[in-house]
Amino acid sequence: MIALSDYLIVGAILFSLSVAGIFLNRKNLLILLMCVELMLLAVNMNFIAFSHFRGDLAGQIFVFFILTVAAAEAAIGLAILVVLFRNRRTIDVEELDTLKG
Amino acid sequence: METIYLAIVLAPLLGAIVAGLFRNQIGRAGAHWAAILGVAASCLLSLYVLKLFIYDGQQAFNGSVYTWMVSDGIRFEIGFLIDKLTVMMMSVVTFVSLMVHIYTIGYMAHEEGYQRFFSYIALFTFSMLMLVMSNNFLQLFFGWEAVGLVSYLLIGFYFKKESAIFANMKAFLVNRVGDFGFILGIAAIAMYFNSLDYAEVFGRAPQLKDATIQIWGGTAWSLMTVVCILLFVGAMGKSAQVPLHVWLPDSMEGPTPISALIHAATMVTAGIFMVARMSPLYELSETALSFVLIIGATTAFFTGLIGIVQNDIKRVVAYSTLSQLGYMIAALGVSAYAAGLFHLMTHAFFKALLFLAAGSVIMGMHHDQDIRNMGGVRKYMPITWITALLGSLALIGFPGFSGFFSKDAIIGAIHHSQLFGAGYASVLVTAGVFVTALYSFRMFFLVFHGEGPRHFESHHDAHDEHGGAEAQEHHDVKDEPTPHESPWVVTLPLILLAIPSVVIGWMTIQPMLFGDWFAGVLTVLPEHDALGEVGKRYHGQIGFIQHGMLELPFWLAMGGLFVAWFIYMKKPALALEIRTRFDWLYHALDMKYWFDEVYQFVFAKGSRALGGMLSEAGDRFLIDGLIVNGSAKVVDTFAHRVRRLQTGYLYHYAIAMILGLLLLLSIFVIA
Amino acid sequence: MSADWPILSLTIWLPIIGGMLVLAGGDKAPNITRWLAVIVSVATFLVSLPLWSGFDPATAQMQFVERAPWIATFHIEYHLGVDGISMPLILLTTFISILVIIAGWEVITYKPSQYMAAFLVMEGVMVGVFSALDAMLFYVFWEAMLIPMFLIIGVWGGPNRVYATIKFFLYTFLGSVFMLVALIYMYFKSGNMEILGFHGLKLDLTEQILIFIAFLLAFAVKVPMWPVHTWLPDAHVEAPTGGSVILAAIMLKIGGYGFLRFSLPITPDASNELDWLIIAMSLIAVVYIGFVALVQQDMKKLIAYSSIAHMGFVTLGFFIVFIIFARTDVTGGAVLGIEGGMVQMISHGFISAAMFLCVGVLYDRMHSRMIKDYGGVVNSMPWFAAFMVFFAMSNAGLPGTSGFVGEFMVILASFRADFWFAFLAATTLIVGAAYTLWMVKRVVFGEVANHHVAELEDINKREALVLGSLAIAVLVLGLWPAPLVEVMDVTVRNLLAHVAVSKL
Amino acid sequence: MNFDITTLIPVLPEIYLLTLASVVLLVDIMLRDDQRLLTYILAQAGLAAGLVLLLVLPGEGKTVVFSGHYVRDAMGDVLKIALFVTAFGAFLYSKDYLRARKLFKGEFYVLGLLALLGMSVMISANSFLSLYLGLELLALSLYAMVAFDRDSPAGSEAAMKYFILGAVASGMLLYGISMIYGATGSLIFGEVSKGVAQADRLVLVFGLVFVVIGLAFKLGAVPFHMWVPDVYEGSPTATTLFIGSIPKIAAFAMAMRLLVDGLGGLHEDWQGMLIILAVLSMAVGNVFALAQGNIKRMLAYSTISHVGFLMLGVLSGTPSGYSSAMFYAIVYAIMALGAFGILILLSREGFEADRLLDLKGLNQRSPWFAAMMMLFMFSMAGVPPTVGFFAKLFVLQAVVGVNLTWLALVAVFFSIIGAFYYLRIVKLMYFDKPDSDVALEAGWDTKLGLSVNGLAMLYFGMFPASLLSVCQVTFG
Amino acid sequence: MSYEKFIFYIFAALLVYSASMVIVRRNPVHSALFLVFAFFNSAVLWMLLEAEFLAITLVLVYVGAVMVLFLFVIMMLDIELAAIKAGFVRYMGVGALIALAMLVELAMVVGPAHFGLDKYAKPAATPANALPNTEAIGEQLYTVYLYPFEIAAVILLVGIVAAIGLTLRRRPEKKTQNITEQVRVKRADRVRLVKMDAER
Repeated sequence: MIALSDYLIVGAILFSLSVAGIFLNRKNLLILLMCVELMLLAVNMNFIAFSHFRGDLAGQIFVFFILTVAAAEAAIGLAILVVLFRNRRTIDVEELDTLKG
Repeated sequence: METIYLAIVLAPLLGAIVAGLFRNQIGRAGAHWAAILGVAASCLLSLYVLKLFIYDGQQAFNGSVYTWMVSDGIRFEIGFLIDKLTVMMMSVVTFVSLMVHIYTIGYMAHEEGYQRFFSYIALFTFSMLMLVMSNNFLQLFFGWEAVGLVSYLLIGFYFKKESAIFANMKAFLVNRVGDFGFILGIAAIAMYFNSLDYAEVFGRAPQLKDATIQIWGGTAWSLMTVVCILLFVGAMGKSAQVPLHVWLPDSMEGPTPISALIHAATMVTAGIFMVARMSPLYELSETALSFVLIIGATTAFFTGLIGIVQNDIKRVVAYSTLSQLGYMIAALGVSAYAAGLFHLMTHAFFKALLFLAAGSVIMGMHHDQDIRNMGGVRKYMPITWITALLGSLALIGFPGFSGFFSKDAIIGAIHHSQLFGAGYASVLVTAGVFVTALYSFRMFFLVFHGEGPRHFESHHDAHDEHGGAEAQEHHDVKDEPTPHESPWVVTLPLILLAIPSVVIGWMTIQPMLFGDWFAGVLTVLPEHDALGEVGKRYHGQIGFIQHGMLELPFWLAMGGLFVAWFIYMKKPALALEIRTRFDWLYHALDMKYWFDEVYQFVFAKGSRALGGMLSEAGDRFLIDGLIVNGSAKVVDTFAHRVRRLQTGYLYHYAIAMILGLLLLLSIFVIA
Repeated sequence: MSADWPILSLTIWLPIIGGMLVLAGGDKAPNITRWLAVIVSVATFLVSLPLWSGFDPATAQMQFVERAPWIATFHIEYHLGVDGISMPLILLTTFISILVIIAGWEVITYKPSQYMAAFLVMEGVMVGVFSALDAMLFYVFWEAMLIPMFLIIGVWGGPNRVYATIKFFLYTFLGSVFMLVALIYMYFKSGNMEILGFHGLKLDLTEQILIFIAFLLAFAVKVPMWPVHTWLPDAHVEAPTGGSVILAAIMLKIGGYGFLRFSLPITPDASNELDWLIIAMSLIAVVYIGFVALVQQDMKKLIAYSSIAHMGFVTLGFFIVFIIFARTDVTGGAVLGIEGGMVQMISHGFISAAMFLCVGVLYDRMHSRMIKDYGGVVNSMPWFAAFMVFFAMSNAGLPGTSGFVGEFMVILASFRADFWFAFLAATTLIVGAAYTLWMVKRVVFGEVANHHVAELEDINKREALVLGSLAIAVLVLGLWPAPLVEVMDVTVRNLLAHVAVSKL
Repeated sequence: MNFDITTLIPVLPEIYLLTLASVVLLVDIMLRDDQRLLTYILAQAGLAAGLVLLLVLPGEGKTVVFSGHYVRDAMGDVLKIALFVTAFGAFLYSKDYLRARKLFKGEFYVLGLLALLGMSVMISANSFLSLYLGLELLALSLYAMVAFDRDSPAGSEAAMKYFILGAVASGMLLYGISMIYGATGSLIFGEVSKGVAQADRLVLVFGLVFVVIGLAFKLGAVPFHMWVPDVYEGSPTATTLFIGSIPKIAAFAMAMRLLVDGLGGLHEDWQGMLIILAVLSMAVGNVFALAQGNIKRMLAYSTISHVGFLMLGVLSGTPSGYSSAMFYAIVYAIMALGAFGILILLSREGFEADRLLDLKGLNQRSPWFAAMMMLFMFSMAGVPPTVGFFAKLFVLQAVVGVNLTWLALVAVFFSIIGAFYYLRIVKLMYFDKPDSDVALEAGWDTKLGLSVNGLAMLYFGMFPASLLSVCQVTFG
Repeated sequence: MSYEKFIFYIFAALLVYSASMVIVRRNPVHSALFLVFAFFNSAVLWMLLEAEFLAITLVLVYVGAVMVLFLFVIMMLDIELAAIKAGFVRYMGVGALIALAMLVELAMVVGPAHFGLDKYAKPAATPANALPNTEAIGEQLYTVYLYPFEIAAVILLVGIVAAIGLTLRRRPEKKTQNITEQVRVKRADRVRLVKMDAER
């Protein structure tokens, strides 16, 4: 049978991939936003798996809220991206370094 | 009686305060009257007390005036011990002081700072009285330092003169070296006796005769030796004994009256007084006595030699003073305390006289002090001449004069002593008699006799020679072409001092040396009683003189006199010849055995170099530079370096977070 | 004994509130500001006088005690009181503060209200330090002192003031924070912040040593002891005259006071263990610093270094007690050492204040502190020269002035501990005289060095008042120290009796 | 399930805030640009009224409503009051700044109020879910506020960084929550803490690490602090003011709810983690701050170091530690508010005063403001008699109380380094000559606000018990 | 291999593949599409976990709305694709290492040792009479989770306010005619007569 650990490992892989994506990507902010979505997907996977194996609905409901929040988050993130692009004419991560030190 | 004692002390103080603080209100005359009245009152009262002691059998007084402080069970008192020793000192001090006060009116008549001067010397009288009248070590130290302070102020009286303000600092610092030992000695006494009161300390001293103190490692030193030597270091400073003698010649930068009062008659003898006072302690340590003896004898002879080559009239007298102080100290070393004190007294009179006479000559010479510029002054200044002659005779110990008695007693005592170093001392002090006569009459002849005064013939040469302490050069030679006798305020003290210089020895040798004047005041153990040996052959003044005239010292003195006459009067060219022949000796004497140079190099330069090194290498470089600013700099540089870690790149920020996560996971989950 | 009036609180808060008033008054009418400041300081001094007159020297108990809860949950209290050790220091504070205010009268033209206010506030805070019996209250006052001093040096100081004041602040801060941790530690041991409670606290040797080191850091910096002294010359040189005076006369004493109030009674065994360290540092201060002072070119720096050397006597006097205890062949001496240190603190308060004021008098006229710019000052300023020489002499420890008393007592006491301690300490007689008199020689005596010196005006009445009152204080204390020693005697004995008992 | 209207009473603050935000939003839409002041007045009046509401709202002990998602307790009440007060101050100080640079828009207040609501939700959260939602509500509002000056490249850059990192951090938080949920089977704190005892310890600690990271990010603890300086610097000062002060209160509440209410059983573990984070924060914060020339950035690093201190209180794990941390959080919020308040006054007339040098000679330009700024700086440095000292003292006391004296020593050591850069500001204000003689302009309201704010540093410094007892009551 | 297992591995593999593609593809459009694919795959896995409602929602909300938004923004922003992803490889090694380390640490905990079937047995099959997943969620959402639900609503409001506030601009340079004003114009609005002194 498929064990809980299988799902969690899938979640862990997704999580690691998304993290890798965030620091490997040096050019495109959009990809970063997508990685964030991927990370949330990994988390959701965990919640749903737990929810299923524990027979408790709370996890699923948490996921519902995560999805909601993620949607709002995406909206704001993209809005900021747009503002940034308007100001800087770029969404290159490597050029996002005027604030430092 | 207590009131009288207090009055004796406070009258000069009052005079000093009035003359000092209200100098502008009372004017010059007011100032000298205030000071003189104060000192005169003190002098008269002292003489009255002396009379009481001599004729009325007055008992010694030992009482406290007030409690300075009580700490840790030790009472620190201010109080008086008036016994015959004290009374003798009081009388001498106040009398000489009074003379000097009067003399000053004439000597300082045209000087700036007239009131200041009177204030200082009155203050000095007060301090000196406090010193001699003390009944404890604390007050002794008070007076000790206070006379040092006034000495400092007076040497630097001409504060515009670089040499004067150098000399006063030097004097103070060298004295401080002595005080350094002195205070350690006091500390030792406080430690072992738990008291600073003379009576208590002396009373318990015999119990601690064999006490030891550990100073270095496990070696046990005799406590009494340590204490006495430490105290004597103080005396060496104050009484200008080798090697701490270097300040006294320089102190001649001060006005002549104070040279007479402070640097000849009174203050410099404080060391002798102190050692005599401490005789119950010194008697317990032969080592210390030997030390004292050797130092004293060394000073007596070798500083006298220097006096022969000096050309500054005051310096000659100053070296003579050093030499005579050496005699006194040497006397103390052989436990002939009475002889030391006796010489102290006679010396106070004749040396004050000589200084004042020298001052009178200096006035006459318009403040030229170089004896080579003098000569033939006798005809212009007869009173000065005669008094100076009397003083000089007293100094060389011409039979019948006061100096004869005291000096012979000392030489005799040393001769009879069994102490370690007595032989060495005996030779030196005997030879010293010749030296004394030589330099005294060299000066006397050069100043008063022969051609001259040369100053008024070629005064321009006067300034290029060494020791030319040209105090006031504002005079114009052409206005007053010849020397002149000094006014009566100057000559009167000369005369008044000449009298005791001649007769005091005759009058007092009996009670002071061989009588019971000092009974109960000075302690001499039988085995040390060298003076007693002398006393065995004492049969009245006449007999003493007769006996003295058969002894070597007398002939040496006469020889010195003759040689002086021969070289400086008869064959002046001989002087130059001798000088060239014994050039190395002359050079050594002229350079005063290079003490000043060595001190200057080792202590003055050395300590400044050390200070500079500690300041630069220690404070600035090591502590401030390396540790304080260094650490600040390191932090700052570090901060500026590491801030670059905040690169501004998102992915680096993310990596930091991931690494943080991995770190925490590794520590708390995996491990 | 409890006084009817909260005298200590008044002495603390009167100047602080007065300072606030002065500050609020602003600089529009500077003379009113100055008068107000003087009135406040004089009033404070008067208020503090009953501390002396009403003091009972026969008891070692705290007197004039005031006690109120402050931070009740942590048992931190507003607890004030004085004993024979702190009372003289409080009076010294209130006395010197008046002089400082007067000394800054016409010299300070830039924002005088802030200047006066800073000094008044500092006065109150310093009194607070001396009278606090709650460790936290003590610490608050202790640190609060830094702020006004920081500003005084920084705002009214010399050209290098920023470096100096930041160095001063950080040095002191560095020292004190570790003390804070030690206090907190002891709080948990004893359950409250009572200093007197700490005295009786049982601590094992390791604890004691650590606490001792924490205290040492704090107090050694403040005193300052070699090698953490280098802030002092800088701070002194850059500070305005008043700042130097307060710094030397009072702030340094707080370090010494701390040793007596904290280090010795709280960690007697650690003090015993580590007394060699303190003694070594003290003796180095006396000798090393003496030589360093000798070569200073700047008068204030020279006096600053001399302060360090003199404070070396204080710490020496405090820490020889254990060696004296340990010696079987010596009776007494410990009391002498501690009382000597105390007298030295008070006396140094007067003398260093006077010396800095003297330099201030010159600086106000010439705007230079360098010795080489002077020479022959006596010719144009005879009265000033008289004061200067007098204070220099007292600085050199001349008997009859207060400078002698403390040094004398400490030398006597240290002789009982070890000959060489006394030997090294006594070198100050020579070295101290050397650097002081050499400075006097170069500054006061000699030919008039230049036309600036020739044009100097002698001290005015205000300056004469300030210097004169200090001179009187120095003389009185030098000629009759008995009353001062008397008030502290019982307290010191009690302290020693406590210190002599091991806590282990 | 019956619904009782009285269960809403504890939630009134949140309801009120939401209503206020909505009203402000609606009213603002109908206003012309020149009437915008009305929005401001409305928001401020609303906050004031809300404060009154909080003060009069009855409440004893602990009330849990909404099926365990919401808790009302004394800590929450106090923190919310602090929240309202600081928010009032933040709006007050930033008004003139916003007007001067044409940012005076209703959205600022709406977003601000919604952020406030988010914080309020966090403070009262009693489940992972409501905590997460409150956190997101706060975070999203802040992202928008950072980018609020749409024409500022720095602002949008800061917002972007903040957003990405924030999203990653909440992803991690969620991952941790999922683990804890998996281990204990509940989202409600009370039940979680019961479940901790039976659950797999390793899994719990594993989850805890992620949760702590989420928390550390919000607090700005090293190494999860990288956003802080960039965001502080890049944001318009009005936003920096807001972010720099108020959310610390919420972050503290988050720490308390998560670590104490929820995972109190894992105290040993999170204590260790917090020690590492605290030490790193104090070190990095203080050292980096030294090298800054931009005052906003400097204050950002200073915040990081303060967070280190705050965590010391939490990690001690005792009631007195919690109350000291709470004291610290509140005091810090007020301090930072004041410091930024002075800063915001400096940057007027079209130039952004964010360099340290802009403070030069402030004492000559405006002595009163300089004095206030000095109070803030000394308070931040922890010098008595300012309240900042007591904040540090209580925290140190808590740490020493649990035998972590070495930690206290480390803390004070770094605070010495910290003192230097605060002093530098005082130095600039007092010891240096100003470049211009123009006094700072401020309306009476700002002036009054800053004065009260500054003197509060002193008042609470002299009478810390007044505030401390409030904090202590909440932890019994 | 059971049917369920087969499905799980297939879709899990696809999920991981598409997720990797999201981060390695150069073209953001491709990434977005792979992300969509990943969502589909995980929806399938969620189905396996009997979370039908969420699986559907994921597809509807994410694929339908959020990803479209992404694509929209990608199109809207004029991005030069050429430079994108240059330098990616350079950091690949370190990045992969860190990611791998992390995966290992995660896997050590979430692996079978703690979450195997022995620890968490397969839950019993849902009884037939139980509420359907969607209904169950719905019921809980409006009762037990009422408070979070409201908050979530506010979050959406913030999303709206923020997005509008950040991106909506009234462009001052935009030129439009106002007919009414043009009609109402008077002479005085356009011409002004000014009297001036003659030039000297």
